[in-house]
Amino acid sequence: MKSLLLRQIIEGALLLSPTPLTIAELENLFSDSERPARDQILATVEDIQLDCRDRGYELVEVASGFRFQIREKLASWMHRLWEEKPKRYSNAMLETLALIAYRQPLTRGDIELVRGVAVSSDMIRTLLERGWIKIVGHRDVPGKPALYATTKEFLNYFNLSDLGQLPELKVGENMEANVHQPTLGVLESASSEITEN
Amino acid sequence: MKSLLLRQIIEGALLLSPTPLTIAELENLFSDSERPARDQILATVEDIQLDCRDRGYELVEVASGFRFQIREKLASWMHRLWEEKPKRYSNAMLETLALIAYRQPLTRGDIELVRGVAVSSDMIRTLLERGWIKIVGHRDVPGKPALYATTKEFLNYFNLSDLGQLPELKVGENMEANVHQPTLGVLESASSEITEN
Amino acid sequence: MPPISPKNNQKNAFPRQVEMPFAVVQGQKLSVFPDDLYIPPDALEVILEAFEGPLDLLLYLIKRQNLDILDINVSEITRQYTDYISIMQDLKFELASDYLVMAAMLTEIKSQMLLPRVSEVIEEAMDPRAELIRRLQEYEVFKNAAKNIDKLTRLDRDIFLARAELSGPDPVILRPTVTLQDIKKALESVDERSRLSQHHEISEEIISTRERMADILSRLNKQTFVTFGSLFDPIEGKLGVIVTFLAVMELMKERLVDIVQTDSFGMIYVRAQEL
Repeated sequence: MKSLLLRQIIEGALLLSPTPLTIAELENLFSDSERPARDQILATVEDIQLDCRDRGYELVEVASGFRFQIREKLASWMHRLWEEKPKRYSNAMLETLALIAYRQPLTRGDIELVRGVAVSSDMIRTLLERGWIKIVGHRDVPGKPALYATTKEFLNYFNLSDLGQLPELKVGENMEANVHQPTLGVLESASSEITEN
Repeated sequence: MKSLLLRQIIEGALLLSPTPLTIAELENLFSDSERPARDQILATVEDIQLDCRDRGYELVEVASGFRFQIREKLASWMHRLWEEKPKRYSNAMLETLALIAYRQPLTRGDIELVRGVAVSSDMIRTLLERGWIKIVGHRDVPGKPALYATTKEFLNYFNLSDLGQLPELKVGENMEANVHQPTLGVLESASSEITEN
Repeated sequence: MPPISPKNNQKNAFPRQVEMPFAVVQGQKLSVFPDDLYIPPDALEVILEAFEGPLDLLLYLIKRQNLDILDINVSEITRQYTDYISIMQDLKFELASDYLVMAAMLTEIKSQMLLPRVSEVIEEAMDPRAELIRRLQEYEVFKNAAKNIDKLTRLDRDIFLARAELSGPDPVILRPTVTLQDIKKALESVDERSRLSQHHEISEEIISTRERMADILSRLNKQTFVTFGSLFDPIEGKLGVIVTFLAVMELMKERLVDIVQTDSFGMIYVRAQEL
């Protein structure tokens, strides 16, 4: 296959697909007889990325593959198209999400223990419905509470390709100098607990 | 405004909008102080068209404005994207469709208010593409947000002759019987709310 | 019903058994509290709504005084905290049980601090504040993490998907099938959800005690007594224990359970009340 056609097909598919596409999915666009080598597809993707340098859009890799997106610096103009202000999420929801993201997998009880307040089932349901979290199992204690973890959609939404790209956990400015050993212990074990999706 | 930024904004808007954009709509992307002359916008659109010559997509003018579309010659590869997997719609998508069906016409903001989570442009686009919803006007408030309603195709797909045939909603125990009345109210007042495009 | 009586606490606040500066402001050690606790009552609801919970409220109280989390004066913070709580209750503002749980915990720590110490040297591990400090620090870490997540580049706010449609005749695309029932169910679930979220967060969380009351009732019957202790599940930790305790007290107040103890320090039994 000519490299120009190959490039056009990949460009077209990435603009048409509502979800990011993996290299494997790009391979599947081609019949067995015409399918290019994986390296060639990768090289083409890189080519397209370079070509977008000066464009209003870019080709980026997020958790579930490659997607075209509009550059962040253009956001204020794009909002004029969308008229309404983007939805804000409550602190309660963000705190719950942060705990699930950094401490996954964990139960609702675990979240309540750290936040010191009950976590409404409504909030968990909203996060589940949004596709940001999923149940990955149940803890083997009485009641068998569900264990929650974040999804690839969560990473996609926040423009991340993996959990390692989450901002580092930091203690507050006032406390930086005198963090206690036990706290650090907790933080370290937290990161080792995170498993890839 | 620098011509590169101008170009990026127009490119971004055309790739973001679920519907084609007219030159007037492109003008509206800019604040009064930065708005370029109409000629300049037209020249930029032509520039973008030229630049896409070798791309998998092109910028074309259709009845309701300009839009990016994937080249027709690539159709056979693009079809493979859908071949295997008729993916399920997410709950978020079904809820958005349900709200438009029962509470039409309403804006994206209305939907977000009730659902409590953001409605992505992509969700609206998918419903528009499927031909199930359309823009019936704009609410006469700042920003003039689009009002969405269901189409004849929606009724056809579900084998309905009119919206009155939608299944009746079960009213929750504690839910006041206000589910139906306001819905009908909205439908009746709809016409007065709509300002013509 | 709350396990503490804030008004009384306030009267004998400042036992001053340990003279310890609770704040260093611009190099000056302060051991007397600035008298700026007054908050107009109508602002309270707003303020309480701004907090994500008792830990958040505590953090605010500590930060407002420029205090170091590691060196909090428990009696002072307890006094301020219970002041807030008691004003809320005076205003008949429904408080989440979580806030009462924290008040109980603070009072417990405070009383432990008042106990005579065996040794002059207070070992770090023996400090009754240690657990509270650990929790405050841990909570603050995630409060910050939540802020950072909010700042991440986000779809449909900072970036947008770039999409284009296919030109030409409509391809034969296998699209998801949808039934009318799917749509009906979707809207019902939205209605249900928006109805639930109409209560604001705090009154919603009262449910946790009420939920626990219901759980306990469902485990009891009129015929047999169960031991008071069996109602508690140690796995739930301190918070769970206190919520269960509050739930039993509430059940007693509402005359839904009988509690029997035959001799002092003997076993306590609970059963559902005959109607």
